[in-house]
Amino acid sequence: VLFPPAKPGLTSCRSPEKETFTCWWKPGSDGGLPTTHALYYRKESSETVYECPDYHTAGENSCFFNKNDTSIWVNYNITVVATNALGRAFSDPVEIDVVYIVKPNPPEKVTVTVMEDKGWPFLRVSWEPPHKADTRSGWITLIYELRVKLEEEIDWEMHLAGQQKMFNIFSLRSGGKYLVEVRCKPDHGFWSEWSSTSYIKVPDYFHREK
Amino acid sequence: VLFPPAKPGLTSCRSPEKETFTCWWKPGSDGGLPTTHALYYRKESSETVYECPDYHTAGENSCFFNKNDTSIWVNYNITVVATNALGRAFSDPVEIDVVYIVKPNPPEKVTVTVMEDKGWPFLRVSWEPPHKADTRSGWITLIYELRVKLEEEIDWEMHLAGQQKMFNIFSLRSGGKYLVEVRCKPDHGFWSEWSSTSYIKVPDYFHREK
Amino acid sequence: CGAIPISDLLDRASQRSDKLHSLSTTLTQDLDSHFPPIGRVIMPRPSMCHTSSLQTPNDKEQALQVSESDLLSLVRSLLQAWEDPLVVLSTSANTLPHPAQSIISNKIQELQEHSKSLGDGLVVLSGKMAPGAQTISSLPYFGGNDIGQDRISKLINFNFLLSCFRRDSHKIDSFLKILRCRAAKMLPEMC
Repeated sequence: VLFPPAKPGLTSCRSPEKETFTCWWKPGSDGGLPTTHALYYRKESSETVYECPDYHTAGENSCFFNKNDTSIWVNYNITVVATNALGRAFSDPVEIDVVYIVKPNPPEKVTVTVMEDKGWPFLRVSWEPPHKADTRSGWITLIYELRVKLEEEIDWEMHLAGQQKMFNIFSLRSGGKYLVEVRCKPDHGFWSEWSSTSYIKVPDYFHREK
Repeated sequence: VLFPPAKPGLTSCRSPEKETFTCWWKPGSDGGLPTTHALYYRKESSETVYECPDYHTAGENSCFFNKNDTSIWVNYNITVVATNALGRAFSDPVEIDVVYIVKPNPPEKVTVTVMEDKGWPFLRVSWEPPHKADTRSGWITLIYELRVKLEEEIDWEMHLAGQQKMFNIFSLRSGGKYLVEVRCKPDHGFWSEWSSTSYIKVPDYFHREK
Repeated sequence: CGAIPISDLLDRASQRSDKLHSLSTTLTQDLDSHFPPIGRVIMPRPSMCHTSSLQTPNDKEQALQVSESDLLSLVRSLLQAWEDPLVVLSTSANTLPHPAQSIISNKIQELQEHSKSLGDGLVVLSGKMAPGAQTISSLPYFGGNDIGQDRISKLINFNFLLSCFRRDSHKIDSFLKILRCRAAKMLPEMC
């Protein structure tokens, strides 16, 4: 039995640096017929409807808005339409403000060193913001989070680092091999992916009972 | 042997709040004779030469320009003249625009408290802008920087806090005694001096052995 | 569809204008590294800038008395006055006889992008603020595309044009930051 397509869903829109952004959608069932999808958008206080400028750059079921298509000055009202021989289906419209959908690139130059405090070793982790994020001007605030775990363990230990670009990890296992990753988030936005993993081996130290 | 005075030198001009400003000079040798100094200035696109309006408010070898004497986006061409019985000497002229010589006073009411997040202590540092700088109207936009260090250590950890007036410091040494100082800078000016030091002791928290 | 609040728009505009001015400052420093000493003497005075006829407040008291719409139209007038001269700076940057020529060229490119984006934002902003903000004073640039034949006059004219932009971008930045704090009355921690 053949049907018109089911309603597609706009799953997310993300911008790495407020200069471009991408939206993804999830098709509904295609009703057993060849189904095409198109994304349409309207800008705040304008009735003109535009079609997605680029369905390819960001891969399947996506629409990429480049620098010229991206404005931080107006809201975008976005809808996806699924069409097959028997009819069409509209997604719920999504309204986005590019400034509030930033998902930055991960922090860079993550460095981990073993330090010592009165005989007790601790890890000193430091990193840099993703190079595109101009945090020096004081306008963009990024907050960071670390996760640490022993190689053989499953669960990560999470640490919120606020705006710091360095963090000390105490209470280490003598001789343990640790994995460390860092991620970041603008105050109105989404967590980046985790940075690549940094590995560090804590030397065997003599358990001095206090 | 007596001489005319040596050339004085204008050492610096600074404004704490983009509303008034002060210039200082360093006298040359006085040639063994009583020597007086006078500061003269001319404003861009005007040939009228004025003398320093106030030699006293800012102390020795200084000239203070109050609100009525101070305009911005106008170049002041400033010279100091040393005079004694045998002659005169002119400093090299200095050209300034008050918007580029702003060096605020340090932040005030720096407060540090120990807080706790899921069993981990952290420091909450908060402060106020220097009262002279009018940030409320937007006339001055300040960004802040903190430095933190353990009492026994030499190196400070630097943290850029952007325009916020609060900063959290995580990953503290159990039982550590910390020193905290804050400074500020206008968007296009000079860093202030560091605030007075705030001291805080982090309680011993349980070193969980893994 | 819903609208971006004015306070958000002014925050973003201030961020752009802050960047615009910082860029013009680093460009000035790049240029100063190789500026002929004679240049300082024979460089035209700021009063020769094509925007100097525009009356702007020049202290805090005056600035804080200017209405929102007048502040915004000052900003728009200044920014628009730089559309053509920025093209002149951009084309002449490509052949500037200066060791840091390519860095300067890239930064001028960046300056143009930020300036265009800020211009777009001001169109949206003035549509939302008082109608007075629509008025723009015309400040034509008669300097033409050619900034001189020989090495010294090219450097001097380029530097002069940039010094005018630097001062005007500081005015734009200052007025937008005043507007931003006026709009942020309900968010005291912002200012």
